[in-house]
Amino acid sequence: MPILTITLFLPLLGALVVLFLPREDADRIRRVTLGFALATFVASLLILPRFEYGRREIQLIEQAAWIPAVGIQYKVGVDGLSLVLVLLTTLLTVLSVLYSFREHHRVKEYNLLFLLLETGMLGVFFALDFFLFYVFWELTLVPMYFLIGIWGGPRREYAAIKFFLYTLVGSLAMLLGILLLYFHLPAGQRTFDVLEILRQRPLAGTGLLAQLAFWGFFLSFAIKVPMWPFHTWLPDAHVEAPTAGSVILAAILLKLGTYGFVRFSLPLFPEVFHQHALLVAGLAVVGVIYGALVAMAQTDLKKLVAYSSVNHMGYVMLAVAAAAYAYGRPELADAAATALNGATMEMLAHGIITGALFLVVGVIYDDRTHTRGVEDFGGLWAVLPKYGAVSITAMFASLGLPGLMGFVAEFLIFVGSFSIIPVFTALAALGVVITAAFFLWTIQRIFLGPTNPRWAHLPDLDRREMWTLVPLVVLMVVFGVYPKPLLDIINLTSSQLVAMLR
Amino acid sequence: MARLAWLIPLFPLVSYGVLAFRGRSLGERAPYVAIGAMALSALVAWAVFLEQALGAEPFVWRAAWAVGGERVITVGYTVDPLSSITVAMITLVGGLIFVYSVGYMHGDPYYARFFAFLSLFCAGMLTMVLANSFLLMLIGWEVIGLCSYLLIGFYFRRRSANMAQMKAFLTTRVGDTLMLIGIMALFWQFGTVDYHAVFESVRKGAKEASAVVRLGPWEVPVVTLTALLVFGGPIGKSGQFPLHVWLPDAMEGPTPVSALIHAATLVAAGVYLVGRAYPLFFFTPHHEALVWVAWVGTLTAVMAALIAVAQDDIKRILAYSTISQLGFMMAGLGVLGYTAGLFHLLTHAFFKALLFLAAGSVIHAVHTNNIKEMGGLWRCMPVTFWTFLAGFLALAGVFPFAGFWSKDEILLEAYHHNPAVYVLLTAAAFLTALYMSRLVAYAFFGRYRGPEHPEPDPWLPEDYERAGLHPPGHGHHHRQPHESPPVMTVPLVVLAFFALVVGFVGVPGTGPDGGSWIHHFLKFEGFEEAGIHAPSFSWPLALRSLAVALAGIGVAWVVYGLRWVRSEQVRAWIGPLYPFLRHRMYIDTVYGWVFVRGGLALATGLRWFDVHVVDGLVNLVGWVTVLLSRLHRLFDTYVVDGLVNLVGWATRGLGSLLRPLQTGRAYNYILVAAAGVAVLVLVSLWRL
Amino acid sequence: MIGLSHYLVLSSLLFGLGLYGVLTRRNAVAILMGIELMLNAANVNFVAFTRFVDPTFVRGHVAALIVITLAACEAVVGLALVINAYRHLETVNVDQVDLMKG
Amino acid sequence: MNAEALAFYALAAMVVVGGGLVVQSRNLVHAAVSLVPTLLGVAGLYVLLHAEFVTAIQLLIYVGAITVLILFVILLTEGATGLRVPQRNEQVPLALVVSGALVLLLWAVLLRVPWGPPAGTLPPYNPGAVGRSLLMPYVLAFEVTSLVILACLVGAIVIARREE
Repeated sequence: MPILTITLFLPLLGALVVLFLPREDADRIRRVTLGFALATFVASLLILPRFEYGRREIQLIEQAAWIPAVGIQYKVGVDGLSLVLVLLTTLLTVLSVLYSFREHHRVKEYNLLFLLLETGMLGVFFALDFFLFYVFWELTLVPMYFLIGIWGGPRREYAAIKFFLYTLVGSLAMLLGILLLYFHLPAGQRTFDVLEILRQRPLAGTGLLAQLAFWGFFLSFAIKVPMWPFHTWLPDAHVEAPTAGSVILAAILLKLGTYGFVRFSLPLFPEVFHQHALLVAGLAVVGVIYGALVAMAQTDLKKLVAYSSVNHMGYVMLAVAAAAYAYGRPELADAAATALNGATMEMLAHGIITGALFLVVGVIYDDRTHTRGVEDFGGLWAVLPKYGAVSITAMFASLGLPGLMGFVAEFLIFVGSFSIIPVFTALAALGVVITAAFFLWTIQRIFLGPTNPRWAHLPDLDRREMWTLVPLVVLMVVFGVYPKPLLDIINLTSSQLVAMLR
Repeated sequence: MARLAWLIPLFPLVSYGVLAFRGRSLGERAPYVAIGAMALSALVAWAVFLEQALGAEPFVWRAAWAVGGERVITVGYTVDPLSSITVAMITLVGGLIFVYSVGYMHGDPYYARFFAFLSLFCAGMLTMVLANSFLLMLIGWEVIGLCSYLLIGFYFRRRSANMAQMKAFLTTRVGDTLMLIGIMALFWQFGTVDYHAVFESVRKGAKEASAVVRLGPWEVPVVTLTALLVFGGPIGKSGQFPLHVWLPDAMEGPTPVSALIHAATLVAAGVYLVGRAYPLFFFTPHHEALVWVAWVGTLTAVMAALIAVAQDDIKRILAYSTISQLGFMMAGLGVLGYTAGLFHLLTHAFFKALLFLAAGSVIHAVHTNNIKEMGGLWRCMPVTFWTFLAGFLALAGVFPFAGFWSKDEILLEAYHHNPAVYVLLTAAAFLTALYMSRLVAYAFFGRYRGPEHPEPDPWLPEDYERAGLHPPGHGHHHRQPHESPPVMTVPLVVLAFFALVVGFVGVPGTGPDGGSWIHHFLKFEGFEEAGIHAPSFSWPLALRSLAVALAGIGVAWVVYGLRWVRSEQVRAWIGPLYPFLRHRMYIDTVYGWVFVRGGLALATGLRWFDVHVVDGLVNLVGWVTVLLSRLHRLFDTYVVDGLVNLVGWATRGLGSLLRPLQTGRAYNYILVAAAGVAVLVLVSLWRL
Repeated sequence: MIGLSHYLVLSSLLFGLGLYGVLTRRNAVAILMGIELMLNAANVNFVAFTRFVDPTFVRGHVAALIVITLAACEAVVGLALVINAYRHLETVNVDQVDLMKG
Repeated sequence: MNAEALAFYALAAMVVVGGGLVVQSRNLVHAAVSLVPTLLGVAGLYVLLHAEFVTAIQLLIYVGAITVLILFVILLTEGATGLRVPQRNEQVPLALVVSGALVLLLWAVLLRVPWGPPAGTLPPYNPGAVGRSLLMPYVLAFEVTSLVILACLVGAIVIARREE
């Protein structure tokens, strides 16, 4: 059974089915969408028993010729890295769709775009052909553009266009890089096959061209991550996007960037990356500290969470830069693998935690208070005990409290990177204090103190909201306490990458 | 029995789970869950401790927790004399405080939440103590930090409590981050964070020439730097200078919390960690890391004792006293008094918990924290008075109370290894007796003055309403304070008993070879290798410290009890010193300006930078593009800038040239197409 | 004797007339009529070629029939568009519909 | 000049004059009505060419249906098709040159090509032959055409339907 292909195209099939449902029957559209999202989630879980836990290479490959004349094929596969990210994607899509039951504006298009978006994201993680990868990469852009542009807040057009143009500029740079790689294969053997290109590394030793291709990929991924100073599209996009859009944007779309760094930049251009690793690490550290400080000064909750993403993705990039810097030093292999494990773990943790945080903001903003100003709240814990417990847990997870998932990731990143680039890592660790400061301050302003009488009678979380939030909280705790099952999967890829970097 | 040690933190954790999810429906019965769990956990803990005391082998259990390449990071627990005696102390003191809280917190609208957090705290603390690696230790360490945060701000309606809880978490977090960097450095050097493996490696590494790091003009050995970074955690957690500022503010929490967390256990975690990681400090060149520890501790002890003399809030005095005593412990560990420091940790837990609980009983009765508004309480609160007195004598170090034995140990070690520290610590001991006697004199003797403004209820009426309770009426408290109920006084009596007897494990002759039992039980193997022998008990020294304590009590009695000299006169003599001490040496003020306001200003500035500069650049690019396209008609008049990319201009120019042809009208296009066809036909005509 | 060339000359003339109509008319309906003329010219060609060049399988007839059908379709859709456009833009003059302008 | 030639020239005149009126009338109704003689003339040409079935279809669909449809639309959109609005665009001279040139060139080509003799004979029963051809060698084209009709049908309804 071609389980990957099924997982990949189930949402697309769902989108087709939704297309033929009458737009008046919003309830059925929602249920069908949820059904397909759940089916996709189940399908992605079915990958687990088929996955061979002893193999580090990409496995479960499914392929078919597509445009053989220019060496383009349909080729998908998974390894530890993409497997966990795929699971994250399918899970968060289910929760986002469930959350979006509250959306009443153009329900049909909304759900259709969500399913389309899911196929795009899954495709990026599955694709083993650069052309296919590029197609899916661009495919994620379009639904997100519309989700922001149609269902967004007051400045949605500005945000949507900024998001679109920014990421489009990035992907064009990447396309240049891909073409450079393609045309440096010997004529007659030209292919877009990722595995083949990784094996041959056609640009190794070409100097300027390799630099050019590296920076092309870098720009694309760095914008997506987003790294400082390419991050300014993120707060705007988050603030304007509908809640579920923010969730997907933060939880999955940002991971496309870091995934690209780990999957392509590292093994394709190890020398070039090694050469610039300290620069990247420096940008990452700036992102960590800067993101945390700017988040502290925000009064809009969504912006605050958005800047905390800049901060957290800085940790991921620090680990990736550390791994790149360890190129050619076999004695640092284990440290590099630890850092990469931490980076992947942080991708998951950030997906789950920030997803939860955006849902938390959405719950209070969309249906209850219609304000996101931090100063407008106060004493909510007394009014909304369940909501308070969930939110505070998520915020503590985000500030890296041990026992919750964020800590595992940060710990591995720190201990791994410190062995390679100690000064940068120590500086980044100071960001932990600032992160703690702004989250605590936020908790204080929202949940503690006297209750604002305007909100004295807000209803607590209802059943649907509990169903969207509780799974995330459970995951934060479970993998925070015992991360080994996840790390066993992730470590396969990290070890493989480190072996390639030796 | 040691194999069951994992149960010790598990019981409170389960209790936390039950109370967190079912606490509301349990209502009044919530404490029984927590107390029951603590009792079970205490049972296991004491069994484990007795087994160790009877000479069982230490036991370690490990399980893989994370992987990185070929390396495996493990977590697990370790049962040895140090951890077993500490968990025994924690479960005992903790259990008693739980019982006390039943009375103290009765009628609180968030009753179940209180016990839930206390249970989680105990789970974290016990995990931290039993941990066998820096990783698990860090997990427990942060969990207790979280609980401390939550419990300090338990009265979350109060702004002051909100500020205090943030201050506590952030200040300790600064230390924790340094410790995290230290742990990273350990992982870097040894590839593991397991205690056993790390300590083995440092012990071996101590004999070899050690690597150095250049820090500006100084060359610091890596091991020393690592040890000092790890020490950052204890500095924060145990309220050592310069990160002590959070602890006095932490008294915003309910008094049982102050007793359990900010006196007996959490703040002792730092000392425990230094004891646990003693090899890391000891095996540095010339034990230099320990010298740092000693001086930080001494400085803290003296500074906090000085500040305590000028405070009026009963809980703040006790808090500064705690800081000072923690300084004693650190100093003890630092002057190679491994056993002495840890012994003081254990005894201090009992008598300081006792003092806090008794203070809580007093506050419960008089509704104020200010000792100047109390007075004459010994008559109406006899049990509280006598138990407080026991705690006071233990803290002041009066024979034969526990504090006498343990403090004497520290002074003895200091006398032998670092005379300067000895002198300062003796001064601190004098001040300790002084401020405690001042406290006792103000609170329990003289006449009852009564509070002008009784402490307001921490909760709003709506809180009681939600919990289905009636807000306590105002003015129902009597003119004359009365004794607390037995559920609160019984734990006091039990703790007073321990405050008296627990020191006897340090009496010479209780252990084999004429030494004390505690020296036999808690010993550091490294000393023997290095040929360091613990100095033996000496009566002259003990009498000298006793005399110092009595002198402190005497001076205080003269000023505050008998009032032969008025305290106003004393203030006049010492001049500006009094406001300096009264305002906590202005340390908090400076931090407020530098870190809080500075940090916020920096954050605001960066936000401006982000919106106007970083994003401004992006928008500028967009704006310029739009402008260029708007100006396309004027394009020809532009002087082509030589630096501009020629290809780009050419493309644009060609575009504008062809632009008029694109009229957008279909019939124009068709005309052209038809003309094209005509041309084609013409061509075919030629070829015919 | 009327031969193939007569028909071809006639059909070219008809085609030219249709083309002229298409090119000069402002009104969409009139343009449509011009197109109909051109299609008829083509059909005359098809049928004439069947008669004079390849009569066996009447292929030209089949082609002519398909053209007629498609012409009908095109007219229907085209006119529907005209009505729709008229409703929205209050004009059917194609020179006012310049959405394709570059 | 035999009867066939006479018929041809008459029909040709009908077609050309009709076509001219179609493209030249200012009044659109006149233009649409002029379409009728043109289409009838073409139908007559089909008769001369022995294409009875095509003739029938031409009459039914073109003259019967399309012309009427066009007239309806003109009447429906009268405000925009009346005499007050200019009916010609500004490229008349150019269009005249291009289409005239095209016609002349086509003539030049067509008249020079040596079309050979017929490669067979017309089947005697014309509609039957057309049916056989449609359903045997050209069945795919037939099916595709029917699909196109369906799509047009749906499309036209969707486009022209008044939006609620």
